[in-house]
Amino acid sequence: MKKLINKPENYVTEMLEGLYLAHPDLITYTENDLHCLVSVNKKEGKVGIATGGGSGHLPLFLGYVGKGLLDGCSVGDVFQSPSAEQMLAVTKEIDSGAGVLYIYGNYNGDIFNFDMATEMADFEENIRVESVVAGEDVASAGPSAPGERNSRRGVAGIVFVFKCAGAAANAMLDLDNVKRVAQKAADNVRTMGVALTPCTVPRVGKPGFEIAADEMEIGMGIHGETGIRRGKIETADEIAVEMLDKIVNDLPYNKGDEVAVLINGLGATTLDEQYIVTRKVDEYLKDKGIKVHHYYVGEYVTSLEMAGLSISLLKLDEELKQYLDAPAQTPFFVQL
Amino acid sequence: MKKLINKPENYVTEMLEGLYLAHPDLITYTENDLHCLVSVNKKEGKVGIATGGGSGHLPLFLGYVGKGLLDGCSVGDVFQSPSAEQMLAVTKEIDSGAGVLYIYGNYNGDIFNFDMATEMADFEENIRVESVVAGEDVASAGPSAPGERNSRRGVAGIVFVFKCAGAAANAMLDLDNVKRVAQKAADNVRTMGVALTPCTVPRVGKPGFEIAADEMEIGMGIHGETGIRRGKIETADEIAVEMLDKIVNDLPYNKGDEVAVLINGLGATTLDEQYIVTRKVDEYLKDKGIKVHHYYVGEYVTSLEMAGLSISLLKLDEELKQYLDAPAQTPFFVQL
Amino acid sequence: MDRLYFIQLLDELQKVMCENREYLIDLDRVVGDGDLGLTMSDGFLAAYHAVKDSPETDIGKMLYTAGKAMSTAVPSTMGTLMASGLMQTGKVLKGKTEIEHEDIATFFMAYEEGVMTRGKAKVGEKTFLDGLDPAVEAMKASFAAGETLSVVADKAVNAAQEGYENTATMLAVHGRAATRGEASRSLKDPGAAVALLMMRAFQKTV
Amino acid sequence: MDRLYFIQLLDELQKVMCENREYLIDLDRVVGDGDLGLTMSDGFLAAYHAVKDSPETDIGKMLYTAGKAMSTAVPSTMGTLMASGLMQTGKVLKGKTEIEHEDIATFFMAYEEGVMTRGKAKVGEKTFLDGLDPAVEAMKASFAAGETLSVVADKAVNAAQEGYENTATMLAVHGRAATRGEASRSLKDPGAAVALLMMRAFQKTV
Ligand SMILES: Nc1ncnc2c1ncn2[C@@H]1O[C@H](COP(=O)(O)OP(=O)(O)O)[C@@H](O)[C@H]1O
Ligand SMILES: Nc1ncnc2c1ncn2[C@@H]1O[C@H](COP(=O)(O)OP(=O)(O)O)[C@@H](O)[C@H]1O
Ligand SMILES: [Mg+2]
Ligand SMILES: [Mg+2]
Ligand SMILES: [Mg+2]
Ligand SMILES: [Mg+2]
Repeated sequence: MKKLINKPENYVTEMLEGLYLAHPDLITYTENDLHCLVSVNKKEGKVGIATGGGSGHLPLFLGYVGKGLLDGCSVGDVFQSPSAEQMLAVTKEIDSGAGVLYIYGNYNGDIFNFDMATEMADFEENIRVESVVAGEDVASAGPSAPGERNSRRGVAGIVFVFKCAGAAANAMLDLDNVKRVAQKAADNVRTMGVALTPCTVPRVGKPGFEIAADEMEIGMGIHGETGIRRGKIETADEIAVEMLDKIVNDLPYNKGDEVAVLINGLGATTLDEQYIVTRKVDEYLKDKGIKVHHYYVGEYVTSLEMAGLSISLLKLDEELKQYLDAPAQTPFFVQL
Repeated sequence: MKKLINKPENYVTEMLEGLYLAHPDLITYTENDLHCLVSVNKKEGKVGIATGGGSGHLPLFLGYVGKGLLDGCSVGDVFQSPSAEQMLAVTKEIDSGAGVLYIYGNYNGDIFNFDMATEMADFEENIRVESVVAGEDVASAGPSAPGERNSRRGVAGIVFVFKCAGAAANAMLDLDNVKRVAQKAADNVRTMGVALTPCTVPRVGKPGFEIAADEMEIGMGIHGETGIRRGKIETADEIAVEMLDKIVNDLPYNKGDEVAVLINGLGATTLDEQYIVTRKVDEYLKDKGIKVHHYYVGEYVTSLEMAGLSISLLKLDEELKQYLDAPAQTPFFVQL
Repeated sequence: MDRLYFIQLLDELQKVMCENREYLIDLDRVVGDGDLGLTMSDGFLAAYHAVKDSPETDIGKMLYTAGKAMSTAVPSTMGTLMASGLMQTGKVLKGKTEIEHEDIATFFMAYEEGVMTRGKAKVGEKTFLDGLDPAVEAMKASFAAGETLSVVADKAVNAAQEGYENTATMLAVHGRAATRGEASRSLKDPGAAVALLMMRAFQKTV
Repeated sequence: MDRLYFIQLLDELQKVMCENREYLIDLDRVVGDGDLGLTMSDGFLAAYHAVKDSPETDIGKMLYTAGKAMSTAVPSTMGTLMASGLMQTGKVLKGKTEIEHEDIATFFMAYEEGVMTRGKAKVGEKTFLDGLDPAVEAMKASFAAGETLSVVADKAVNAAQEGYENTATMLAVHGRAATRGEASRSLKDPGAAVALLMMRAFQKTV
C-alpha cells in the first residue's frame, strides 16, 4: 500500500478534519461528530436533502453538500455505511419543517441504516423522511420488473439525482415533488464502468482483488464488485462502444432524445483519457441521433486510487434539464 | 502501460477533440490547429494572457483559459513544448491592442519557443508581448541571487500566477501592471512536491523511471526530474513537515503573514490523502502564526497518473488577495 | 426472571462473539469482506456495555437501548440487522419488568421479525435467517411440548447447527456474496454462523 | 555559389541526421529523454523540404524560411535552438543572392550566434556549443590562412570531434542533463554530437 497517510485507523477522521479546515465557508458538522456533515447555508422552509455512504469515493458523497445541492451527509468508514444515529443527527440539523429526502446508493448496509434512521426520525423527532435509492449500474444486474425491487448497484449516476433534486428543493418544491424529481432522475440514468487496476482500503493494506497487467474488467463496481467480463485491455474507442451499447439498449432512446453525459474518472485515470473517451462518446451519440445537452467530465465518484472510468447517461426532459442547469456551489461542484 | 487510449500518437489530438466537444461554451481553437486554444469570450481592450506547455498536466495548462483567467494556450505533445508558430497564432487571436502577457513554466524548450514567439509577434505582427516565467519548485535549485537567472522549475504554483494576472487583466490594468502583478505572484509563491510512483508517457510506453514499492522521492519534478532525496515512505505528517520546512524557510515568513495554500494531487493520489495533508499543513501554519486566507485542494497540475502531491504557498498582500479572490470561470476552475 | 436475565444473555452473546472473532473473520473473508468477526464482537460488546449497569427496569426499554448502541457502534450489514433485531425485542417486550420462560421464545421471535423487517430477506436465501429461523421454530415446539429450558436450548442449538450447514446448498441473493452468483452456492453463510453462536450463548444462560 | 549551395547543405544535414537517428536517440536516452534522433531528423528534413523547390533567390530569406519550418516541426530544446540558428543565418545573409567561400564561415558564425542568443548558454557548459564553437573557430582560422575549402572542412570536423569528446569533462548546467548534477559529468553531450554531424554534412558539400 503506497499512500500519503498516517495511521490507517485515522484515515477518515483526518480526511474530515482537513476538509472542514479547507472549506469553513461551506460546510460544518453537527452533534460534535465529524461524520455528520451539514451545509453552513440553511434555507428556511426548504426540503432538506441528505445523503450518506462509505468514504473512499470523494468527491462523493459529502462533496455535493452546499448551495443548490444537498444539505447534509453522514460519512462512513472506507466502503462502510455510516450509522443510523449519524444519519438521524444530520436529518435533525437539516430539517426546517418541510421534511427530508434521503438519496443514497443501492447497497444493503446503507439501505438498512437509512431505513432505521427514517423510523427514528419519525418516532423520535416527528420528521417526515422520504427516500430515493439510486441503482443504475447496468452491469450489476438486469432491469427490474415493475414492482420488483431494483437490485442494481448505485454508482456515478447518483450525481445527476443529487443535482436535479437539489435544484428542485432549492426552487422550494415540496417533499413529494422533490422526491418525484429525484426519482425521475434516478429512473432515467444508466451507468457502466471499466476498471484497469484494483484499489486498497487503508485498513486492509492490500488490494481487495487483482487485475492482470494486460487486462481490464468491464462493469466492475466502485468497491471492486465483479463486473460482466474480464479481458485483454482494448482501445478506448472499443471499450467506450461496448459500454455505450449496454447503456443505450437498457433505456431505449429515440432520435432527437436529449441527454446529459458524465464521464467519470475512478481515481488514477488522467483527464486526458477521460476526454479521449468523451470524443468517442460524442461520435457514438451523434451517430444515434442523441443530442448531448451537457458534458460533465472529471472525477465525480471515485474508487480510491483505482484506474478506470465510467460513462453515465441521463435522459432529459424539460423539467430535468431545468434543474440540471440550475446554479450550485459546493467545495467540489460549482456551476454558474 | 495501462491506459484508456487509442493510438499513442493520437493521444493529444484526441484529448483535444474531446475537450472542445465538452466545452464549446468556453473554448475553441484558432488557425485550424487544435493545439491553438483560445477563449470564446473576448473582452475588447483587455490585455491578453497566454500560456502554453506540454500536455500530460491537465488541468494545466489549457484548463485555465476562460473568463477572468487566461485567454489562450498553445498545447504541446506530452511533456513537450508547443511551437513558437502555435504560440504566435494564439497571440494574434487574443490580442486586442493592449498587448499580450505570456506566463509559462521555467523549462528550456518553453522559454526558447516563447522567446521566439515574442520576437515573431514583434517583427511580424507588431504586437507587444511581455513574459513572466514561473519557477518556484524549492527542491529544484537554490534561490537565485539578485539579477541572476532563476533556475528553478515551474510546477503547481503557476496556477496562482495565472489567477492573479487573469484577475488583474480582467480589471483592465495595462500590460505593465498585469505583468507586475503576475511577477509579484511568481516571486511570492513556493512549491515542493513528493512522488510515490512514476508515470508513463504514452508514446514511450513504459515508465520513465522507477520508485521502489516502499520508497518515495521528495522534491521530484512534474516530469519525473530528480528531487532532493529518495527514502522509505514516511507518514503524511512527516512528509508534510519536511516539505513545509523547505518552503517557509525559502521565503521567510513573519507571524501574521497571510498565505493562500494549494494542495495539489499529481494524478493517482486520492482527495482523501490530499485532505489528510491539508490537516497537517493547517496545524503547521497555525503553529508558525501564518494565517491561511484560502485553501485550494485537488488536482490543479498533474503529472499523468503519477501518485504524489505538492504543497504551494503564496504569500499575500492586499493586492494579490483581491485578485486571487476575484471570480473566474473555465472548464476546470470556477470561483464565484 | 427479570432484566438481569437479559443482561446475562447479552453478556454471553458478547463473550461468544469475542471468542469466535477470528473464526467469523475467516468465514466472511471467503464470501464477503472479512469484517464480520470485528462487527459482531464490537457490536454485542457495545450492546452489553450500554445496559450492564443500567438502572432501567423496563426490559423493553433496556433492550431497545442495547440495540441502538449496537447500531451506532457497527453500522455494517449484519451490525444493523442485529441491532434491528434487538430493537424489535425492545418494542415487543416494552412495559415488562418480569418475564416467564416462554418469553425467551417471544424474544427470539421478535428478534427474527426485526431482522426480517429490516433486511427484507426470506428464509432460504442463505442469510442469518437460515440459522435463526430453524432455531426459533425448534424453541417454540419445545416450549409447546413443555420441555425444560435446558432441553429447549439444546434443541435450538441443534436446529441452528443444521440450518447453518444447510446454507451450503443455497444460492446467495443478498449482500456481497450475491455478487458471486452460482460460485457462492457451496459456501456456508457466515451470518448463519452468527445465529448458531447466538444459540450457544442462550444455552450458556440456562 | 548561390542559394543552391545552401539547399545542398540542408540536404546533407537532413541526410546525416536521418542516418544517425538511432545513434542520437541512444545518446539522448542516457542523459535526456531520448527524443534527439527524432527531432533532429524530422527538423532538418522539414527545413530542407521547406526550401528545396523554393524559387526564392534571396539566400537570407530562404534560410529564414527553413528555420521557421524547423521550429514549427520540432519545438523541442534542440529543435528550437537549431531553428534559431538557421533563422539567424537568414537575418545575417539577407539580401544576398551570391556568396563567397568565406560566407560559409559567416553562416556558421551566425548559426552559433542564433543558438547562443536563444539558449543563453556559454561555451564550456556541455551543450551543442561545445561541438560547434571549436569547429567555427577552426574554420575561421583555416579561412584566414587561405586554405582550401576541403581543408577547412576537415579541420572543422576534427575540431568538432575534439569538442564533442571534451564534453565528457564538463558539468551540465542546461536542460534535462543538468538535473543529474555531478552524475552528468562523465557522459558526452548529445547536442555536441549534433554539431559534429553538422560538420560532417558540411564536409560532404565541398
Ligand atoms: N437482507 C439480509 N437479511 C438477513 N441477513 C443478511 C441480509 N443481507 C446479508 N445478510 C447477512 O449478512 C452477512 C454479511 O454481513 P456483513 O459482513 O456485515 O456484510 P458486509 O460486510 O457486506 O456489510 C451475510 O453472511 C448474511 O448472512
Ligand atoms: N541553453 C542551451 N544552449 C545550447 N544547447 C543546449 C541548451 N540547453 C540544452 N542544449 C542542448 O540540447 C540537448 C538536448 O536537446 P533535446 O533532446 O531537444 O532536449 P529535450 O528533449 O530536453 O527538450 C543537450 O544535449 C544540449 O546539447
Ligand atoms: Mg486522482
Ligand atoms: Mg486522477
Ligand atoms: Mg462483511
Ligand atoms: Mg531530449
